[in-house]
Order: sequence, then structure tokens, then C-alpha cells
Amino acid sequence: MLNDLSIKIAGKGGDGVIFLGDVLAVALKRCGYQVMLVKKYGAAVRGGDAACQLRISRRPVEHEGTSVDVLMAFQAETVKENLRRLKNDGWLVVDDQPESCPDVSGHPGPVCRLPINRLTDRFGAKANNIISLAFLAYVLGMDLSVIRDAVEQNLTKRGIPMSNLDVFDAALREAAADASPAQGLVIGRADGLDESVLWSGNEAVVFGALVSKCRMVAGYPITPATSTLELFSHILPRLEGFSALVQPEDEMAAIGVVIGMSLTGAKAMTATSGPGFQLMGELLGYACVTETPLVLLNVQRGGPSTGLPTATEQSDLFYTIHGRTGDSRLIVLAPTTVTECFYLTVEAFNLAERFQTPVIILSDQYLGIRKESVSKPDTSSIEVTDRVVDTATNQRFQLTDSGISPYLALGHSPRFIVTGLCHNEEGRPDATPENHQRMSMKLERKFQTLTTEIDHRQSFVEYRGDPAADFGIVSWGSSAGAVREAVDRLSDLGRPVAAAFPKMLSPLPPHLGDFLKSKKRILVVELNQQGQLASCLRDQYLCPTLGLNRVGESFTPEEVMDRVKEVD
Amino acid sequence: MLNDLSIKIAGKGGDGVIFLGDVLAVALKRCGYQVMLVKKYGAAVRGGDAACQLRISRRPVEHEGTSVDVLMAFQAETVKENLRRLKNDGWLVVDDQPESCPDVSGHPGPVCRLPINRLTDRFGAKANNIISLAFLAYVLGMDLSVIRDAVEQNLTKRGIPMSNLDVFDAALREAAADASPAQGLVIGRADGLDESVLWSGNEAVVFGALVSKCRMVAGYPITPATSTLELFSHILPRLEGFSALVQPEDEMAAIGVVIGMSLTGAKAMTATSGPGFQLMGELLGYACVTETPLVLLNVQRGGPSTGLPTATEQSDLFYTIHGRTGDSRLIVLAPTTVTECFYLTVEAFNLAERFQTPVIILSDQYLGIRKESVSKPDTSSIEVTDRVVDTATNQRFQLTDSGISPYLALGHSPRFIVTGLCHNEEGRPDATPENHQRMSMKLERKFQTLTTEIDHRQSFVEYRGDPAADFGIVSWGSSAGAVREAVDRLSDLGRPVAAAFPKMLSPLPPHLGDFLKSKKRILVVELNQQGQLASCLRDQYLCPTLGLNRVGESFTPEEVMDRVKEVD
Amino acid sequence: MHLPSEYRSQMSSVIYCKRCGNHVIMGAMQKAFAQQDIDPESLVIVAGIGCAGRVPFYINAYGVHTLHGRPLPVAIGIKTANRNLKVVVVAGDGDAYGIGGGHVPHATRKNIDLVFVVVDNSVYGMTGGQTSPTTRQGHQTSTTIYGTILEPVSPVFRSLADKVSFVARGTVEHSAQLIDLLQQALAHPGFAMVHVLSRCPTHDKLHYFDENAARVRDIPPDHDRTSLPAALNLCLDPDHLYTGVFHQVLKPTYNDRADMILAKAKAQKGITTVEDLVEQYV
Amino acid sequence: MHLPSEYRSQMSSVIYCKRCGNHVIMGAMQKAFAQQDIDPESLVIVAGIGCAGRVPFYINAYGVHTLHGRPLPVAIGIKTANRNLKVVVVAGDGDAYGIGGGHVPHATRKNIDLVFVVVDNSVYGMTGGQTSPTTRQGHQTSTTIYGTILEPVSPVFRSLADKVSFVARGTVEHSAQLIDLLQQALAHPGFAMVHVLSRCPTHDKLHYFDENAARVRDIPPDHDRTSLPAALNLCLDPDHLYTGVFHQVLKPTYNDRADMILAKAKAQKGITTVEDLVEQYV
Ligand SMILES: Cc1ncc(C[n+]2csc(CCOP(=O)(O)OP(=O)(O)O)c2C)c(N)n1
Ligand SMILES: Cc1ncc(C[n+]2csc(CCOP(=O)(O)OP(=O)(O)O)c2C)c(N)n1
Ligand code: SF4
Ligand code: SF4
Ligand SMILES: [Mg+2]
Ligand SMILES: [Mg+2]
Repeated sequence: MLNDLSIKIAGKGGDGVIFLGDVLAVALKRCGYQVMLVKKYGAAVRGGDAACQLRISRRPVEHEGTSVDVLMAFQAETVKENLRRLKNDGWLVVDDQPESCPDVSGHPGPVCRLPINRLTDRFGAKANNIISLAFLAYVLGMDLSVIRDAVEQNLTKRGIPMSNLDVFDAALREAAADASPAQGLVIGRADGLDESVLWSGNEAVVFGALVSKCRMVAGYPITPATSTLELFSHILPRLEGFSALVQPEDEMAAIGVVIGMSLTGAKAMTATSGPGFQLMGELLGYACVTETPLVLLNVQRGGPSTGLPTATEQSDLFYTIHGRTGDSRLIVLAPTTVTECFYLTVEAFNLAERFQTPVIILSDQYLGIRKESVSKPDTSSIEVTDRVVDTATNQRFQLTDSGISPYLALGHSPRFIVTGLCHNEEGRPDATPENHQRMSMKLERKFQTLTTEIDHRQSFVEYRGDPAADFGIVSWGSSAGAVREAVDRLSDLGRPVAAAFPKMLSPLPPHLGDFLKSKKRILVVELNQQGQLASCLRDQYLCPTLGLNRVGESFTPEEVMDRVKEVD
Repeated sequence: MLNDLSIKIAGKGGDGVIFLGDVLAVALKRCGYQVMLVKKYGAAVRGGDAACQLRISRRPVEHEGTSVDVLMAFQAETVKENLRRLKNDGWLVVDDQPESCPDVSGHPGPVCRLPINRLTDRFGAKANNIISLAFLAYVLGMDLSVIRDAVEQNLTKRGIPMSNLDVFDAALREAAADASPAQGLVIGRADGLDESVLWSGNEAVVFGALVSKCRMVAGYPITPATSTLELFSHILPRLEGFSALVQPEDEMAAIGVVIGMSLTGAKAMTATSGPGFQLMGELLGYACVTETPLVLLNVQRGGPSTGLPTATEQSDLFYTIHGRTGDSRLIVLAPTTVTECFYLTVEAFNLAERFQTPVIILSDQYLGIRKESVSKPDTSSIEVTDRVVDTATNQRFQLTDSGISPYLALGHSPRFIVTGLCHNEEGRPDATPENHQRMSMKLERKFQTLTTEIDHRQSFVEYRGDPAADFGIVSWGSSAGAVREAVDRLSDLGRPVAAAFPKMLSPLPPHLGDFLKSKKRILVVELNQQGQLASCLRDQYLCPTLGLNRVGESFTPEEVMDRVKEVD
Repeated sequence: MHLPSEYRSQMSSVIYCKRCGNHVIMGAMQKAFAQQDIDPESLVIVAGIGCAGRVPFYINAYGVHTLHGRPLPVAIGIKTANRNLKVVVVAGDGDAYGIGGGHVPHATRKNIDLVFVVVDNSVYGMTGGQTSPTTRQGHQTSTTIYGTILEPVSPVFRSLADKVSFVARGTVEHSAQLIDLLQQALAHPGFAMVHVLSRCPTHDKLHYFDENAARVRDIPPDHDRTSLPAALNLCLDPDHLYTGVFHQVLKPTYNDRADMILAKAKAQKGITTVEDLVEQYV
Repeated sequence: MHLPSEYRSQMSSVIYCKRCGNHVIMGAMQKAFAQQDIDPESLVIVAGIGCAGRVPFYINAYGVHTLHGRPLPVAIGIKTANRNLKVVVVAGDGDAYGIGGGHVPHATRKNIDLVFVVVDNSVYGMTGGQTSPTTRQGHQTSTTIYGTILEPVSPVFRSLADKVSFVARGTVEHSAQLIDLLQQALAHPGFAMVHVLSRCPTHDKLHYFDENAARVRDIPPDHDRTSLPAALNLCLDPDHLYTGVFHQVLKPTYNDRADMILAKAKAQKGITTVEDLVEQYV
């Protein structure tokens, strides 16, 4: 069995590249590997380049790989464009017709030319992807029964005729005649590994919500968050009991509906991205001050404004923390892996309940769309905080030491009032300076309570690398992957560094300050121009920071390593 | 002539308190005083308490006065409520009927009981305010012809019958019989002072815009910004040449209209507050990335959410700087006086033109509604940056060293494209990572250019107090008034402190850092809970800060002094 | 049976101006609630921002004072999540047809079961009398002292175009009729819109109503309210300003339709559990 | 005279899918511009976000690609500030009647002089085929695989209720008629709405259009387009789906009315200068 392999498949819109990646990922996961599958879209929405990159390993996969071991490319131009990413000893898998492949004599590694187009001519244009898959599986030396099962399952799920399976078999026979498994690329099969599922970040959030007993969702389509809404709409009505999914006219309505649902005592969530998140700001501020629990997933994309809908970025942190007028705080969680997309969503719901506040999950396009193998969660052992409705008081905003008041729900508690005006303990408008000061301190206390708890439990920060190192890296969200790999590799190279990955970005865990203070230099790695987390760190911990900042596409481990060396 | 006097008039909705204050302020300004008139509304929108406080001085008035020299109050309860604010030797002016005035024997100073209600019975309920005014003017020992002119002018302006002037004269005669001018309160008349105008902060912004040749406005009503829209709507159509005022269906449309106007090459602005500002966020981000010049006045009110429409606050700073998704920057100016409302508006338009960006004027309810005497501007000597339209290129977003590109206008330049998508130099969509990085650095460079200029000119920060002092205070916006007075009084008391008032809050002027570094302790005074400017200072200058933070109503100089003593 | 006074809140004192139309409307609502025997424990008043928007503070029920223009989405969330609640939405003309206008057709096409009371004083009352979407052309307001230049929107006409299942108009000068209309609206299963011609004496001295009083007519008793063309005819009549019920039809409510989907999904794809769904990703 | 090809941009390559209705609409627009001899130097295409929203990239004119739902306010700003520009707004069905629906009645009641082309493919094309405000009831989309439960909005009916001064409907299957309708819209002084039934072959296999092709009829030549009731009749006809011009009346445009205010203010209160105004505060 191999330790680590990365494969890129590159083509055009019609080549079924995404299908290849999906089926291959499932099959390789079932072979016992940890898997990461990253889909890359070209700039154009349709008809542009399409590619996906798959990395498998016996250890957790942190990054899809900057250069690859296997490159399959369908057109002369996609070969050309991607060849620089193929390792010198990597396998190039191309069509055997000269017009589909440029001169690759410069590539020192093995080249595998396959009759993909010839076979496609025989079976029809639509068979293209299934033929390619068969060839690739053969070249990789996979367990063919596993991949065949995966194909069958995929066809069934999408309602595609089983005759395609015959094409697959025919292609395999052809491959056996024409191609030989790649030297050293015999992908075996491991046993005894955890049972795992293959989820995208967005899927993991949906399942996190379902496990948290959220059955009410409202959302408006927006790339790259739409798939959550679609998945909810397919799944929710099939579950026992009552559920509701509303796709309203815009994002203001979406969060308005979520607030209404939550006011009745139901757990509810929405998902959006950049421009949609922006439009939710006013009602989000209303939810903060009316202390309405809700969960909002923001799958960040390239900004500002409409920006780059299909590119990843981490530039909504400022807006997420500060994007509402007035002194308005909420909780911000940032998962760094698909697994965390699942568990932090559960955490988000639990925190929303306990602190009666909106909780934002700050994901991004890279994390939301890519798939990873996730050790199958034992749903019965996951702690879920239920909504507790008080039926005895009408003091919805009662002043307490913790800042947390009794929760009341429409139709279940004594009658009460909710307003975005400054209100008193009963929720009624009261604009006296004393009341305003009192209620604004109460909200502040809630966050102090939370901060103390986090600090006590030393939670919401992952530390990695050598704790004694004087060089510290801080990163968040999906950029953590490249940093983790960089930290490991730097340590292998004899340059130990320490890293911290906060998973709660507001409020920031105080114990992160101890880490920062113990380092001579702090490098903050984040995919934005302004250094948004760095700014929060300086503000809160008064520590000078260095930055690795860029936009456009996700970081590679090499970039992180280079930057460390540069400033070291 | 007196050096300094502060007068409070307190009543209920119907008492014409605002009329009294307005007329008195005009008359006192004409007597040669510097004037500040602050209107205070009760919590309820209608029928609640109404009060105004007037302070006059030979020197600039920084604050309306925590305690007053003269209190006129119309009801037993308003007397009671306000008496604690009357100085021990201050004059209490009340009605002579016992039911209108509680027992005030505890007040050591002079009490002046006047037949207001009796006279009102004679002339009718509506004459109430004019009678009170006559009495008060008499008690103050004012030049009666000046106040009579002011009354006449006010009546003419509001189209109220001149018969009221007869009532005024009758009341004066009655006063001469009944009351005597307050001992030591003989308000004289000074000559040789600058000619000045009496403006509210909102009025000053409107005139700043007019002087800047802004003739296009769109806005949606919202307290406390509405008066700008109303004033523009009355004035604009009377001016020569073309002008346009649009009151559309909501704030998104308002800023959309402003953007459209600006795209044709016209200077345009809007004004709003809290919730409305929130709704403008998405299109404001669009204006940032499309580099569309515009000016937006945000008259801050109590937040978050609908909050306290008639209370002042300084809690929109975070939102103003960071309230848009993505890396999206703009310029934020914060006037501290009505005079600055005027000049910084001109500056706002000039900066918007030069840097092709939205500029936000961060005012607040206290500053926007209160009136101050402003030395009459010499409009001909004010520098105004005109919009310069390039007619030779279509490279609307050309990469330049300064980050500033040629400005093109619809209908005047070669055809070009504007989009909120990430675009290339010609404005066309280009989502390649390289282009995104390039364009995002270009926007960043614009702000570097600006920052360098400010620093070079050492502008946008006002320093006050003893530069050598080791205790520094930083404050912004309308809170600067109380701080200025506190700094002066602390110095009189032998505790010299230094203060800095930044007028540009984003980007922050680098030279402010020299001030901060030279102090042992920094106290940041701002009317919000979170310490929003303090957070920006820590982030940018890495200086520890102390805070004076509160919400509900504006600061008094005494609070600032107390806090200084507390932390000293 | 409940008395109208039981719906009056003792907790906040009413701060409406003298002779404000909102006094009449609140009184009519309380009477209609009583006569329809609405359980105050299951009644939710949802409102926007404005003078009309303050109604929830004065009614003894659950009160949700949302944001300017946003009462409908919040109300939809409430009714979707808990159909046992009786939801009444109160909005000003600015709330309903200015800033909130985009939400209306999407609430109506859902036929969500609630009463939508539009308090149309044809002015922005709360902010001091600026022109509103229903201010008539030529009329002066604080932002249009030279006269409003836009044609007003027509709430009834638009409701008919939006296929609202119950469309009525009343006025604050005809409180008996208003109570009756509100009762019918409360009894109607689905989206019930009641357009109320109100007054803002403080900011609008010469009201629309005064200028049009002579044109006001009850909708004739023989009007076929199930006929959309007949309703359009009444609403387009240039000589009369009709009050009463223009249109009423019965069709499935949003909750009915959502239930159908829940049933259909299970029938088509089978009932499932979260654990089973997870299993599909193994 | 200009040729249609002069309006084709050479700068961005068209990325619409094969057989997408947008190809037909762009072609029709270019021909209509040419036949109306619109000066490309004074033509501004304003659009929202979506597949339809990309039209400005492909037309050789000024192009303003705004935000999802916001083309109308920006277009109003442009036309208010510079009436010499010919403004054409392109919006998808989601853009126009979903997120942007609140702006439409306020653009129409201004009778602002522009052409509003609604590209109605009854689906959210750009984001991958979710249900849109005009998706017909029962139809399956990626977010409604068990069927869309809402009634669709009716663009023509709503336009009539909003008193739009020019209301037409065309389809991408009848390009000659579409060119003619666009020409008439371009020639109309005031708000001209053209509802175009389009297609999204990628995300909507069984299109509204296919199901309703048999119902499509040209509006009869004897239709009195100045009559609102007659237009309503056509639009309510259950048996036919009419294409052509439903309604056209002439009334002052927004620029005309704004000019009146400029004149009236000066007549009533006198012309003034900024300096004189400042003087009033002395
Ligand atoms: C987003 C936003 N914009 C503006 C306002 C200010 N505002 C409060 S009420 C109101 C208009 C009220 O008019 P209407 O809806 O007709 O209600 P009325 O007061 O006349 O009953 C406005 C503009 C606000 N609260 N929120
Ligand atoms: C505020 C906001 N919400 C959501 C989106 C995502 N989005 C882009 S286009 C679109 C819908 C497009 O549908 P339609 O307007 O019908 O145009 P079409 O693509 O069908 O031509 C959506 C939801 C966005 N860009 N901005
Ligand atoms: S301002 Fe007008 S609408 Fe508001 S309470 Fe007063 S009269 Fe009523
Ligand atoms: S997705 Fe649909 S609307 Fe968009 S370009 Fe393709 S066919 Fe046209
Ligand atoms: Mg109103
Ligand atoms: Mg569409």
C-alpha cells in the first residue's frame, strides 16, 4: 500500500472531470486511505477549464499537494498548462492521439498513452468519462472491484442507465491489453481503518445541523453556499417529524424567516456567501440585540462585492465580527477541515442555545466544496444542547450575573415583546440612558461569561509543532491545512516552529495570548489583503505580527515555508 | 458683557421649548457671543419631555455645560427634574402659580416667578412660548431690539401671523412691571466679532456639500439624518443650473441612485443613520471596488439595531471601517464641531474626487442636531476639487504607482465597463488569481498614497493641551468637546495632559503614533461600549489603552476629569 | 369569550398623537379579536417600524417589533414554524410599500395564513411627515414642499395582481366597517390583506381622505368577490373609492402546501433518518 | 446608420451555454439598436447579476453590471443625472422579481425613461437552476425536487397594476417580433417593460415554454393598447398566452416632472445662490 499519492485530472467542462474525481475519491476512501478531493473551476462559469485534484494518504491529508504524482489531462492545452505541476518522476496519462497531447518529451517521468478518444468514438461521446475512469483505475493499479462498485453506485444515484457499466468493463479489457499498471503505483487495500464518510465541507455542515436537531432552514441561492440549501431541500422532508425549508425572495427575507422560526423556539439556520451575508447584516444585528439563537454559515468567496464567486478567500473576518452598526457582538467559529465543519456546526448550535445569540460559521469556498474522508461520527454520543423554554416569567431580558436571561418562545411562554429598540428586562422600549447602559453591559457580560469558559477549558485553539520554538505561526480556516503541512516539513528540515489555529475568532480565546507572548516572532497566514486576523491579534494581545497575505487561490505549504525562511 | 453663561429651558412637547432656544440662540449670536444650542428629547417620540440648553461665551464653546446658570422650567415636574443641574447661585425662572412650581426653597440662588400662565390665559394657549421668550429675554437683560428682530424673522420664516409680535411686546411690558433683570446677568452686546452663522451639524454638512458643488442627492428619511434631506429638498431646486434630489423606496435604492449619478460624472451624496447605513453596505462595497466617488453622511444614533433613534452614540466606527465583505477600504472622516462638519464635508468631497472612493462623514445625533455659531465661511476662498474626466483612454482601472487611475464617466469618455466582479484594467471580469492579486494591491496602494500625504502634511489630527505631558487623551467626534474643556480645566488645576483628536479615522494618520508613543498612559474617550477607536489604535500603533466608555448620552467634561484622576 | 379590553396592554402607555388614525385601528383590532374569540395566548402581532409599527407595544399579545420593512419575512418564519399561532402583521404605508415592498408579493404568493393590516396614512409619520409611496401626486410634504411628483402605488390593485386571496379596504372614519373587515380577515384561511385609509393629523393637515371623502362608497352587496375581473373593475372605477371586501377566494395555504411536500418526499424517496443518510456517504 | 455588429463587443467572449435564450435576446437587442439608430456612444446597458446580467459585457456600449437585484436604482441615478444617455436595463427573473422586486414599482411610478428587459427563464440560471419567482407551480428545480409549491408572479399583470406606460411580452422563439417589441420600447418615452420568455436549456429541461407553446398567441391587431382594462383582459385570459404590446400610454417622464419642480421652486421662492442662503443663517 502507498503512503501518499496525489492525482490531478484536468479537462474542459464536458470531460466529466468532476465525475472522475468523485468516483475515484469514494473508491480510494474505501481502499482504506484518507482522502482529499479538491475541485478547481476555471474563471468562466461554464465551458471553462475544469480540474480536480485528489490526494490520498495513510495519515490525515492536510493539503491536496502542490505538485502531483499522476496527471491525467485530456487536451493538448490542459496538458501544457498542468505539466509544470507534475513531479519529475510523476506519471502523465494522456490520450494516444497526437492532437490531444503536445510534445511531452521534456517530461522525464513515465508517460502513459491511452486510446481514450478511439474508444469514445466507438461508444459515443457521453462514454468519454467512464472510459477515462476505467483507464485511470487500471493505471493506478486499483482494486477493480472497489472502483466498479463505486461507479455502479454513482450511476444509480444519478439515475443513469446501467449500460454504462458495460462500457466500463469493455474499457477495462481494452486497458488490460494496452496499458500496464504504473510502476510503483499499485494502490492496495488496507483493512482495520476507521469507517469513514466522504463529505464536502458544505455537506458536513448540513449533517452537523441535522445532528443538532435543526429542522428549519431558510436560504437564498449563492455560490459557493447553494449546495447546502439544495441538500437540505432534498433531505429534510424525508425525515420523520416536522421540518421546514423556505427559499424566499432574497437574503434579508431568508434571515428574517430564520429569526421568526427561532422566536417560536425552533432551531434554525441559513447559509450564504459574501453579497448575501452583507444583506443579512441588518437583521443579524436585530438577532444579536433580541438575543435570538440562530446559526449562519458564511462560505467565503473572493471579495469585495460580487468579487470572485468561484474563488476561495478569507476576507470576510472583519465584516463578520464588525459588520453591524452599534456595539453588536456575536460568536464566530472557523473550521479548518471538513471534519471540523461537522463538529463545529454542532458546537455552533450548542453555543447559540446557551448564549442566545447568532453564531457564524466562517467557512470558505476551498473548504466548502472540497471533499475529505471524515471518520464516521457516532451521532448518539454527540452532545446536543436543547432549547430550554421558560414558562414562568415574562422577563425575557432579565439582568443576571452571567448576562444570560430566561429564554421565552412565542406560543410557549407568558406573553412578551421583542424589539430592536433599546428595551428593558421585559423587552419593552426604554430609551433612558441608564437602561441603555445597563442592557448594553448585560450583553457584554454574556461574552465575558463565554470567554471565561473557553479560557478555563483551554478550548478552541489547536496547537501544533514544537511548543518551545521561538517562531510562531497563527492561521485560521482552510489556510491551516497548508500551514500544518509546512510546520511538519519544517520540523523535518530541522527548523521547528510552533503553530496555533484558533477555531473561535470572536471572542478570541485568551489563552492564545500565552502562545503569542512566548514567541519572538509571529507570522499570521491568511488569505486576505489586509491581514484581518492579524489586526485582531494586535488589538487584543498587543503583539507585533508578520503576515503572509495574498488573495486569488489557496496557499501551498511551500509558500508558507518560504515565508518562514524569508522572515526568519 | 458676560464671559460665559449657560441656560436651560425645560418643558413638555407643547411648550415651544425648541422655538425659545432657536430664537434665543440667534439673538445671542447677534449680540456677539459664540453660541452652542443643544436640543434634548425625552425617550418618547411625541408628547414627552423637551428641553434645550444654550451656552454662550466669548471663547469657543466646547460643551453646553453640565450645570447651568439659568433654568427656566414650565411644570412642577420639569423644575424638579432639572433643579439638580442648576448652579447654587444660578437663576431659577418659573411660573408664578404654585401648581407650576414645586417648593424650591432649597435652592440658594435667586428665583424669578413670572406670570407666564396668567398671561397665556389672556392671549391664548398658543401664545405660551412667545410670552415665555419675552420674559426670559427680559430676565437675561438682553438687548430687546435684537431679540425682537429675531422673533420677527422666525415668525416670517415659518409663515406665522405677525400679531404674535404684539403679544411679545405686551409680555415685555408686563415683564418690565413684574420682573427685574437678573443680577449680574446683563447680557450686553459685543462689536468687532467675526460675522458668524448659526448652523446645526446637519445644516453645516449640507452647506459643505453645496460649496463643494454637489447638486445631486438621494436619501431616505431616518432620524437623526432626515433634516439634511429636507433641507436639500427645499434648497436645491432654487439654485441656478441643474440639480436632482431623489427620495427613493429605501436606503439600498438611495445609494444605488447616488452611484448611478456619480457614474455620469456628477458629485453626489446621501445621508443616513444606523439601520439605513447598514442597508447601504452592499452597494457601498460596490462603490469601493468600482472606485466610484461619493460622500455618505452617517449621523450616528444609539445602537445596535433600531436602538435609540433620538440618542447620540459613537458606536458605528467598527461598522464604518469594516462593514463590507472582502478587503474593502474607504475613507472615514469625523468632525468634532459644527464648524468641522462644514469644512470636513468639503474635504470629504475633495478626497472622494482625488481618490475615487466613497468617503464617510461620521457625525452623530449630538453634533448633527445641535447648533453652533460658525464663523461665516468665505466660500470663494475654499478649495474645491472638480471631477476630472479622462476622454482619451478606456483603461478605467489602469495600474499606476499611486493606485489612482484615470477617471471615466458615462457619456463623456470612451465606452467602458463597471462591475463588482473582480475586473482587469479595462473593467472587464477577470477572475485569474494574478489579476485579483494585482487589482487588490492597486486599491491598497491608493490608501498608501493617501496615508503618505496625510503624514507629510501632519494633517487630520488636532493636538491640544501640554505636548510634554505624559498623560495622553485621544477622543473623536462630538466627544472631543467635553475632552477639550476637561483638558483646559485640568491644566488650570495644575494637572496638564495632552490630547489628540484624529479627524480621519480610516486610514489613521501615522503621525498620531508619535503622540501615542510619547505618552505613559493613553485614555481613549468615546461613546460606545467596546472601545472602538481604542481597538483601532491598539491594532495600528500597538499601544496599550485605557478607556472611558459609556452609552446613553454625551459625556460631560467632569466625567473626563474624574476618569483622568481615577487612572492617574 | 374575551373582552376587547383584554387585548389592551397595561405595560406601555400609548404615545400616539391626538386624533391619530392608529387609535381607531387599535380599537377596531381589539374588538375584532374579541368578536372572533382569538386566544390572546396564541396571538402574535408582528410589525415594522413607524407609528403603525408600535401597535405590538399596546396590544396584549405576543409582540414582535421587527425592522423597517421586514415584518413579513419574520411573520412567515413564525407561522411556518408554528401554525397554531394566529399572526397579525401591522405595517405602515412606507413599511409595506416602500422599504418592505419587495417582500409583499412573495408573502402573498405563498398564501401564508396571516392578516396583513396596512395602515396607510400616506405619509412617513414617525420620521416627521416625508412623502411616502402612497402620497398623492402634487401633495406637499416635508421633503416635497413643491409637491410630490410621483404617482402613488395602489395597494388594492397591486394585491389583486399579486393574487392575494383576501383583499379588503377600510378607513378610520368607518370603524364599524373596519371591525367587520378585520373579523373577516381573521376568519380567512390564507393571506388576508386589509388596506386601511388612516390619518396622520400631526404631519398631514390636508389628508387624502378629506379630498376624497365624497368618492367613498361601500362595495355593493351584489359584488361577486370571487371574481378577479369584478374586483379589478371596482378598483379601477375612476369615480368611486370603494371600501369593503374586493376579493376573496379559497386556496391552499403555505402550511398546507408544505405538508404536501413532506408527504410527497416520503412517498417518493422513502422516510429516512439522519443515521441512514450518513451511511450513504460511507 | 449603425450595423447590428457595431453593438457587439469584441472584448469579452460570450460564455452562454449552447441554445441559451440569451443568445437570441442579445441578437435581438443589437438589431433593435441598429434599426432605431441608437448612438453607441450614448447607450448604457445596466444589468443585475445572473446569466442575463452578463449582457453588458457583450454589448459594445457603456456597461454597468451592478449587483443582484439593484440595476434599477443605479439606472435611475444615471438617467436622472444625464438624460442624454439611452438607458437599457437587463434583469433576470430572479433579479427583477426576487431580490430586486422592491425597486420595480418605484421605477415604474417614476415613469423614468428607460427600457426594462426582463429575461425570464423561470429559473436561477447562473447559480445552477434553483426555483425562481416565475417558476411554475409543481415544476422541479434543484431546490424543489418534490415540486415548486408557490404560485409564480405575473410580470405583465404586475406591470399593469404598477401603471407602467409601456408593457410588452415577447419570446426567444419569435425573434422577429422580439426585435420589433424592443424597437417600440426604445422609441417609447418613459418606462418601457419588455417581458421576454426565455430558456435555460442547461438547468431547465422541460421549459415553461414547451408546456405552453400551444397557448401562445399574438395580441390581436385591434387591441386598444391605450386601454388598461383591455390589457388586463388579455393578461387574464386563461386560454392564451399573449405576446405583443399589452399597453402603452404617454405621460410625463421623471425628468419632465423633475424639471417642473426646478421651475416651480424658482417661481415660488425665487432663484438663489449658495452665498445668499448662507446669509440667511447670519
Ligand atoms: C432601515 C431604516 N430606514 C429608515 C428608518 C426610519 N424610519 C422609521 S419609521 C419610518 C417611516 C414610517 O412611515 P410608515 O411606514 O408609513 O409608518 P407611519 O409612521 O406613517 O405609521 C422611517 C423611514 C428606519 N427605522 N430603518
Ligand atoms: C445578494 C446576492 N445574492 C445571491 C447572489 C447569487 N446569484 C447570482 S445570480 C443569481 C440568480 C440568477 O437568476 P436570474 O436573476 O433569474 O438570472 P439568470 O441567471 O437566470 O439569467 C443569484 C441568486 C448574488 N450574486 N448576490
Ligand atoms: S405622527 Fe401621525 S401617525 Fe404618528 S402618532 Fe402622530 S398622528 Fe399618528
Ligand atoms: S445556465 Fe441557463 S441561462 Fe445561464 S447561460 Fe446556461 S442556458 Fe443560459
Ligand atoms: Mg405612514
Ligand atoms: Mg432566471
